Parts: sequence; C-alpha cells; structure tokens
Amino acid sequence: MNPLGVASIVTPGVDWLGVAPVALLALAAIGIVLQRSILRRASVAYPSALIVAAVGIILSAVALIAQWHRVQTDGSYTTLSKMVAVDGFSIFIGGVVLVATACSVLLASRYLDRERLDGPEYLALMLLSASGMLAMASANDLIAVFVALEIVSIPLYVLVAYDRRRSTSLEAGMKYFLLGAFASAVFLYGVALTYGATGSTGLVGIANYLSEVTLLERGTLLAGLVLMLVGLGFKVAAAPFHMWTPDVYQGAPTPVTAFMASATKAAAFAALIRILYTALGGSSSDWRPLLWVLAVLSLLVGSIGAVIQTDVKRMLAYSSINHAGFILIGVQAGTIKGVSSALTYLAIYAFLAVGSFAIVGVVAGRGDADSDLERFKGLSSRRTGLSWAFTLLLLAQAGVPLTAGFIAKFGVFSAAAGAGGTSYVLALIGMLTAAIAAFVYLRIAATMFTPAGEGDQVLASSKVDLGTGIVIWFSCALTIVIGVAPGFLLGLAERATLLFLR
Amino acid sequence: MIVTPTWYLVLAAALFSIGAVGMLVRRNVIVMFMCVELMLNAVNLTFVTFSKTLNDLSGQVAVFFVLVVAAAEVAIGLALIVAIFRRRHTGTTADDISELRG
Amino acid sequence: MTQFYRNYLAVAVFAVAALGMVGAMLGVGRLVRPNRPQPEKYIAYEAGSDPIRGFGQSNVRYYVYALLFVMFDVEAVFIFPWAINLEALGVSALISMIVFILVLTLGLVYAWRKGVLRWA
Amino acid sequence: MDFPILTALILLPFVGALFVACLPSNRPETIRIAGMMTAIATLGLTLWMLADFETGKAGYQFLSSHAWFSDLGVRYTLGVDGISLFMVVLNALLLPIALLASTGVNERAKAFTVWLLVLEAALMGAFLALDLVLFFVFFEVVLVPMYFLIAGWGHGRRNYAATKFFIYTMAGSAFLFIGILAVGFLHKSSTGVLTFDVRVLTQWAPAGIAPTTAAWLFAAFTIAFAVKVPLVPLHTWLPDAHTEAPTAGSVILAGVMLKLGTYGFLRFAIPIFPAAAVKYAPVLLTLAVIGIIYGAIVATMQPDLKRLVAYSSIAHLGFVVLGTFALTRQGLDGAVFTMLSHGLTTGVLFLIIGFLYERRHTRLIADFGGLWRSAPIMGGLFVVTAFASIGLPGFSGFVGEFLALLGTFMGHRWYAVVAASGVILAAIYLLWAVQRAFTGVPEGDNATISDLNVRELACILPLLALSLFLGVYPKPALDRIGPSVKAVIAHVEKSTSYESPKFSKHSPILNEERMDHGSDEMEESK
Repeated sequence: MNPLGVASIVTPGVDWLGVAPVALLALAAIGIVLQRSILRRASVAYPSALIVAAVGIILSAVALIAQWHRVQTDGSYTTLSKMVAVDGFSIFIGGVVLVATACSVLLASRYLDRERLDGPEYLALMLLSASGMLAMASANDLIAVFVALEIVSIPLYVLVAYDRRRSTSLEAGMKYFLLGAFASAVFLYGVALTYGATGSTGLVGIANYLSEVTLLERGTLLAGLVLMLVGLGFKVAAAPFHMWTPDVYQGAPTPVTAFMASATKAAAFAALIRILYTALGGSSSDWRPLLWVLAVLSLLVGSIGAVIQTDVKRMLAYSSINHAGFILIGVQAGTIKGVSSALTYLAIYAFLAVGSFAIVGVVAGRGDADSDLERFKGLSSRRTGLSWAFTLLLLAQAGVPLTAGFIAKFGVFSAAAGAGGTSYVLALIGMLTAAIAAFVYLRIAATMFTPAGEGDQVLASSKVDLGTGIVIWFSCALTIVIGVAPGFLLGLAERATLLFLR
Repeated sequence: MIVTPTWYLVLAAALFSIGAVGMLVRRNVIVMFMCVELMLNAVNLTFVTFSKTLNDLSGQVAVFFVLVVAAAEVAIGLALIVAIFRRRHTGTTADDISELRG
Repeated sequence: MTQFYRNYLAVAVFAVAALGMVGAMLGVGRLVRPNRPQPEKYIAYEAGSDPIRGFGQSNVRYYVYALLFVMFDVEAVFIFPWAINLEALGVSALISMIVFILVLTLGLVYAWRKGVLRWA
Repeated sequence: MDFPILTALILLPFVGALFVACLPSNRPETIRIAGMMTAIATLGLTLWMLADFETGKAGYQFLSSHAWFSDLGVRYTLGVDGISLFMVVLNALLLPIALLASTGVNERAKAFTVWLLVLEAALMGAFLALDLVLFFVFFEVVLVPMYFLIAGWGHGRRNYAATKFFIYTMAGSAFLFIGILAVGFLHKSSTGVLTFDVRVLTQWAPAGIAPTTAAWLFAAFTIAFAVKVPLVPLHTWLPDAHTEAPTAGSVILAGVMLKLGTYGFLRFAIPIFPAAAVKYAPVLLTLAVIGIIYGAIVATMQPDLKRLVAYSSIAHLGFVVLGTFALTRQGLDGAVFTMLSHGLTTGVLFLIIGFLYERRHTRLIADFGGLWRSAPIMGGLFVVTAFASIGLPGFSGFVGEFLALLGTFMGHRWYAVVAASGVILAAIYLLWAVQRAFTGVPEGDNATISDLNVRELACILPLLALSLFLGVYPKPALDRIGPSVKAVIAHVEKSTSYESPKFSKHSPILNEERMDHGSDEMEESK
C-alpha cells in the first residue's frame, strides 16, 4: 500500500457517538481556553465562556440521549477496542454527572463574582473534570479507569484551591492533592497487580480469564482487588479512607464542594461498580465482605463524626461519608437490584447535596467566610423560604418518607433484604446511623428556627441570585416529586441496569 | 545468580512500600510529594515486569499513561506548593498547613 | 553503498541538520537581541536572584518554566512511538497527532496570553 | 364505595394545609378560620364514614388499592375496620379542638396551623394504611410535624425534647423498617411475589416464616411500637416531649399518636407473628404492668402538672398493652376502648392545664392553690375529668380498663391483680394534685384568676360529654370494635395451638353467654 511497503497497523475503530459526550465536554473546555486567549476583557470573557459551557453541556446531554435511544434498540456496545463501554449504566451516571455539573455551573456565577475570581478558567476546569467523569462512567478497561480518574482529579485539585487568596482553600487543595495522588498511586498498583494476575487490563478480559482459569494462587489478584478498593474508597469518601473529606469539603469553594459531593461521588462509584461487577463479578464472595466492612465503617464514622461538628459544611461532609455507606449497602448486595438501587441513590443524593451546599453557600456569605452553625441562627426569620428549603433537603437526607431520601434508602435496603444474610445486619446498622444522622440534621434545622439572640452577630448573607435560586428550586422540587412518585426514576435506573454490559 | 522477574516485583513492592510509608510518616510536603512519585514509578516497574513475563504489550502502554499522568500531577502539585508559599512564607511541613480542623 | 552504511547516512544527515539548526538559532539570536553589556550580568546566578542572600523566595518564576518544560517533555512519550510507526499508522494517526499538539500549543498560547511568560 | 372516602380523609387536611400555607401570614384570623374549616370538614367526612361503617363486620371496609411504586412491591392500600375506626374518629375529633384551643398562638400562626393539619393527614394515613410500607411512610412522616410543633412552639427545653422524641422514635422504627423488609422479602423468596399487603402477609406469615425468624422479626416490630407506646424502659422521651409541647401538640400526642404503638401491635405484630406473640406475651404483660405501676408512682411525685399527666399516660397505655397481650376478646375490646377513652380524658386534662398555663405561666402544682374558689367552673371540670381519667364507673375510662383487666384476669390472673392496684394509685396522684392545686384559700395571682370562657368550654365539654356517654352506654363503640377483635383472636387461635381462655360455667360473676355483648357485662358489673 504505502511506498515503503510497511505493513499497516489496524487502528481501533471509533464510534463517534460513543465518545461524543466526553469529547464534547472536553471540546467546550478547550473552547473556553481558546476564547480566553483571544478575548482579554473580563466583562466579555465570562459571559461568552458561560455560553460555551452551556452549549457544551447541552450538546453532551443530547449525545447521551442519542446513545440511550441507540442502546435501547441495538443493545450495549463497546468502542475504541473495548476501552469504552456504552450501556445504560454509563448513560445513567453520565446524566447524573451532567445535571450536577450544570447545577454547579449555575452556582458558580454568583460565587465567582462575589469572590472576584477569574471565571472562564473555573468553567474550563469544571467541564474538563466532568468530561473525565463521563469517561469514568463508561471506562471498560482499568487503564481507561485510571486515566479518567486522573482527568477528574487533576482539575479538581485546582478547583479546590481555586480561591488562592483564602488560605483555607489552598490548604484544602493541598490536602486533597496529596491524598488524592496517594490514592491514585494505590489504585494504580492494584491495577498492576490485577494485570499481573490475569494478563489483561480490560474488564471483560479479566472476567473471561477468571471464568476460564482457576487461579491456584489468588494472592496477587486479591491484593490487587484490595488496593483498587482502597484507591476508589478514597475517591468515594468511604471510611476508613475518608480523612480528607471534612477538611476538603470545608475548605473548598462551596460550588466546588457541591460538585464534588454529587458528581465525583457518582463517577467514582460508577467505576467501583463496573470493576466489581464486570471484571470481578464471578468472585463476588471475595469482595462482598470487604464492602460490608467499608459500609459499616462509613455509616458509623459518617453519622457519629457529624454529631461532634460545629461547622455546617463539615457536618454535611460527614453526612456525605454516611451516604457513601448507604450506597455501599446497595453495592455489596452483589445483585442487579443492588446496582439499580445504588444508581437511584446516587441520582437522588446528587441533587440533595447540590441543593444543600447551594444554600450553605448563600448563608456563608462573602469569602465563604463562615459556615459555622452559629451563622444559621435565626435564619428562619431573615430568610424564611431559604430555611424551609434547607429543612426539606435535610429531612430528605435523613430519609423521612415522602421525600426522595426515603426512596433512596428504601431501594438500598430492599437490595440488602433481597441479598439476605448479613445484609440484614448491615441494613439495621444503616437505619440506626440514619437516626444518629437525623440528630445532626435536626440540629441544623432547629438552629435555623431559633431566633438570633442579642449577642449573636448577624452577618448579612448574600442574595440568592437567579442561578442559585434555580438550583435550590430544582432540588427541592425533585425531592418532593421523586418522594411521592418515584416510578419514573426507579424505572430509569432499572432499565439502565438491565442494559449494564457485563 | 539469575535475576528472575520476581526480583523486579519484589523491588517494586519495596519501592512502593517505602513511598507509602514515607507518605504517611513524613511531614514535609515536598517529600510527601516525592513519595507519591516513588510509588508511581514502583507501579511502572511492576507494569513493565508483568508485561515482560506475560509477553503482552498493554503493560508497557500503561506505563506511558502513568508517566504522563505523573507529569501532570507534578505540574499541579508544584503549582499548589508555590501558591501556598507565596501566601504564607512559612515552613513546608504539613503541620504548618492546618487551619482546617473540626 | 551497503544497507549498513545507508543507515548511518541517515544519522549523519540528522547530525548535520541538528548542528545547522543550533547554529541558525544562535545566529538569529545574535542578530536580533540587543547588546548592552552591564557588570551585573557577569555575576554568577545572574538570572534574577541575588547571590548574596542565598536561595530566596523570588525564584517562583523558575517553577513556571519548569512546569511548562515538563508538560512539553512528556509530549515526547507519545510522539516517539507515533513517529516510529507513522508510516504504518497512516493519515488518521497524523491528524490525531496534529490535534494533540494543537491542544498542547493552545495551553502554551494561553499561558503566554495570561502573561506567565513575561519575566518582570 | 365509589367515592374514595379514606383517601379523601388523608387528602382533605393535607390540601387544607397547602391552602393555609398559601394565605398571607399577616392575617391570623383568616388562617385560623381556614384551618378550622378544614378540620371540621374532615370531622364531617369522618362522621359520614362512621355512619356508613357496617356494624358487625370484621373485615376491612371502604377498601381502595392502587399501585404506588410497583418495582418495589409497594401499593397504596387503605381500609378501615373496628380497630382503626375509632382512632380515625378520635383524630378527626381532637384536631378542631386542638385548633380551637390554640387561638392564643399568635406567633407564626400560619406555620402552626399548617403543621397541625399535616399531622392530622399523616395520622389518618397511618391508621388507614393496609400496606406495611405505606404504614411505615406515614408512621415516620408523623414525626416531622410533631417535631416542628414541639421545637417551634414548645416551652423550656423544647429543642432538646423535640430532638429526643424524633431520635427515639426514628431509632425504634429502624427496627420496624428492617422487619417490614424482611417479611416482604421472605414472602417473595417463598412465593415469588413481592408484596407488603397486610392482608396477604397476615394469611401467609404464621405458617410461612420459621419460628426463630418470626421471633426475631416480632422483636423488631415490638421495639418500634414499644418506643411509640411507650413501654417502660423506652419511655423517657415522653415526659420531656409532653412537658415541652404546646397544648395542641400534647393533646394530639397523647390522644392519637401514642396509639400508633398499640395500634401497631394489634394490627401488625400480633396477626403477622401470632406464635411469637403468644410465646412472648408474658414479657410484654410484665412490661405493661411495670409501666402501670411505675407510671403511677412517678406521677405521684411530679411537681409539674403536665409531667404528672404525661406519666399517667404511661400508666394508661400500660393498660392498653396489658389488654392487648392478654390475647382474649375482652382484653382486646378493653384495649381498643381504652385507646379511645384515654384520648378523650387525657385530652381534656392537657387542655385545662394548657388554659391554666396561659393564665399563670406556670405548671408547678406548688404555685397553685385554691383555684376552685377563684375559678369554680375550671375547678369543677378538672375534678370531673380527674374522675374520668381515674376510671370512675360511669366514665369511659372505667369500661376500658375494666374490660382490659377482666381479659387479663382470665388468662394471667396475677398480672391483673397487680395492675389493678394501678387504678388506686391513679386515684392517689390525681386527687392529691387536685387537692394541692384547687382546694384551700387562693393567694396572690391565684385569687384573681379568670374562669374558663366560652371558647375554652367549647373545647372541653364535647370531650367530657363523649366520655360520659361512652361510660354509660358503650355499646355503639363495642359493637363496632367487637367483630374485628374477635377476628384477631380467631386468627391467632387458628394459626397457633393457643386457645384463649373462656369463662367457665362455674364462674360466680359472669358466664359465657353474657359475654357476647360488651355492653351487657357492664350493666351487670354495676
């Protein structure tokens, strides 16, 4: 063919639709960097960057919907030599990530303006991170998971430290970076060991190898499994790998915290579930006890740790650890029901977290100065609507029925009940920690409804702008709608799990 | 004396452990950072060894990605450290950086 | 000429090209740059930091250059395997690599536009 | 039934609450009228249902069932029978009274009214639900309005009391929830159908669940309901919650909410796990007796009137649990009847104490004295209510407690004997309180206290009259309660080897034939 007669190498075929959601977000990020290089005036730069970001998110969502329809008719498929899986699961998680990203972008505008930070860079980093999350949801190869994980994490390190004038933000960024890099290295070592044990980094390849060959010596594989769990445990903020969570959630700019709690958690859980179910589905008896322990620790640490906090952001950080425990209850069930319940939980928790942190961001005021519980005293008289919205979201996080939080918990508990055995114990522990966590939520709610005393300094909270308002309304509305009529979401999660490529 | 692949794996495991322990024990941010790099390179060694024993190229491909990611992490990490030093002009230990606590 | 020597011819061509390139760059630099000799320029560690007060805080700028260098250095990891198999890979790989380099260049342009590369 | 009356019973207060929430908050009068209209309309609807209720039928009436979230087997199934009927009526009756008694609440009157109406809707749902998950949903939702009522409009350490109340109940219901899921999924694994329908599970569970598993699940259900009742070791939330709650909150809490626990035993725990219920009945009977005696003794020592009534509630509900786990027809009749009667009399006690508090801003018995002389109507009514609460013949309290004791006596003689002393203790603590607070010569503020006004009388008199009516003529209530209770006992007997004790022909007091109508033996015993 070619003049020198060299044998041509077959490059992997690319299904453009399969990579479109990831690529479009990344393109939008690059586009923002490009136009920032051209446009120098801040007054023009931010609005135009916002438009590019919006277009990127919308196009990515359109691509996801197109994928969904294609998967519905033709079934799941892989592309890029099995590196990328396109199935209901990846699309569902992708949807959650996109919604969370859109919300975080909406929250960001006001925040950036308030703190006088550079906007376009922020948006570019967030979109880049989100594209990594989408890649993570469909990564079907351990190397792809690792690369996606890093695409998620590296922009996040910067985002956490984005407010460079505030030393707490820098400190949070530093902590997140050091522990995140450490976790990545641990995860990667797990990947290397798994590769050594099975001779493949592809999830399907590993599964095939394990189903054909009975390993005489399972040590390497188990070590690999444990190390991968540790690495991903860091990312999902599961105890005992949660140490960074309170500090980072507190120090990071609030919109970034919202983004991390909702989208990052969803993406990291997606990777965890796919690795466990696709690659190691056959040896679930190996990882179920490990997840059981992780779940118990997360539930306990998350709920009890929250009780002794005095800062609302830290409380919510611990509650996020607690929620990771609940999701793990679903994951450890090892069943299809477990996956769909974890998906439902992730979707519901995503908007609960975004809404809660949005409100905290408003109350904390300029400089994210103070999210201390004292600051919330008497909020109901100053901001009646805001305090009711926060109360609703907190009750939902506590799992009160007729809110979305109950549906989420009900799902994971029925998955546990369906799995039977020790899962019942786990479910009981889960419910009891929910009661402990409820104490924390009620404490916040009660503080809001306690009138501020004479001596309390009442700092003016910033105004609720359009973007923040939309996010709060959106999450509150979903909380009630899904709480009363969960059929649509449950059906979607069910459908997504049926199309889970294994 | 024949150097078998096991030697490389053990060396890699030792390097990785040194890195991990250093990460947990040392308080100097830059040293912690170097420990992470050490861990990543131990992983690279593992990958290459397995790639050789399994006679499969994907392990070596993985190393490329790890190298690039490590570089990106270096960039971010150093930038963060620089930003912190600019902000406070204090020492470089993790204990100096601890305003956040509950 | 045997195959053996023909291979080495390529090395020779590259060697000459490399020398020429370096010479051309230095020569152009000599033509373009202003020539204002000052005594400070002959002190050791001339580039910005004061040799008397030791290793000060002002050398942050070095980091920026180091970071940029690392990024472009790593680029080579992908370019080498690509270059070796370029003929076998065909046009699509060429396009991919161009896109890749363009993205990296965009980063450089961005850094430049942000004023990172300005010394003072 | 074409008209979904039970759904309407849940929705009407809720829609009313939404409507009130949309009213401008600076018009407290409009808000009160709208809230009152809603509560009265609900009461009217309830009375209509009561009239339509077919006496003498054991099964569920006005059934309606729709898919809710079908993936998880949960259905929206409502129905009412003799056990839940009077709880619904009581709920509908107490709410307008609670609203009427709270016209003094001027601070955030809108939110107050909204929460009370939401509370009514949730309680309705809990008593009407025939799906375990649906029941749990309402069981938990009830906590939210009550939490806000206590925390928002309570006294003293209201945040502490409200949080304690919430956490206690939530921790208890954790066990209930796991138990519910376990029952549902055990049913699924044996029959392949995931359902939480009480009717299905009641038929399946006694034979379908292994005895040890059933015992564990019974324990799980029991913990949740025991917290709610509350049974003695788990009762500590109640005095705090009652004391700090606003009057309306106390009335609903004591009158309706506590009954969720005893209702749960009757509706779920016993029918689903009859064998375990029979086996562990002595444990619960013991706890009930301890509750009766302990509640009464602690009540005697209380310096605070409201705390006194709170502890007396523990004692009264001890009678309900006693009657329930006697597992005889008379015992269950008595339990359900006491649930109704306690709601009426304790409601009045809380109302009067609330009115006193509005006047004097104290509830300490030591601060009062000679009130009878300065406020004779209030004093008189308080004494009458105290008699009703003690269980003097002629008041409803007597009928219920007598039946409960009688039912217990048939099978568990000594429990009944010890529990009966609780009645005497009740006389001691209440009459002693009356003596200290109402008799003597009034001094200071006590001398100038104003008597009850028309609104306050309108709150109290209907309840007292009803208590008197049911005490003299309990037949209408017992006729409706009887068949359902009989069905529960029959179910327990059918699915276990248990046989409920009957009166022997040689019984000197009563014999089998006369027991057929609850009202007969009352006349006999007088």
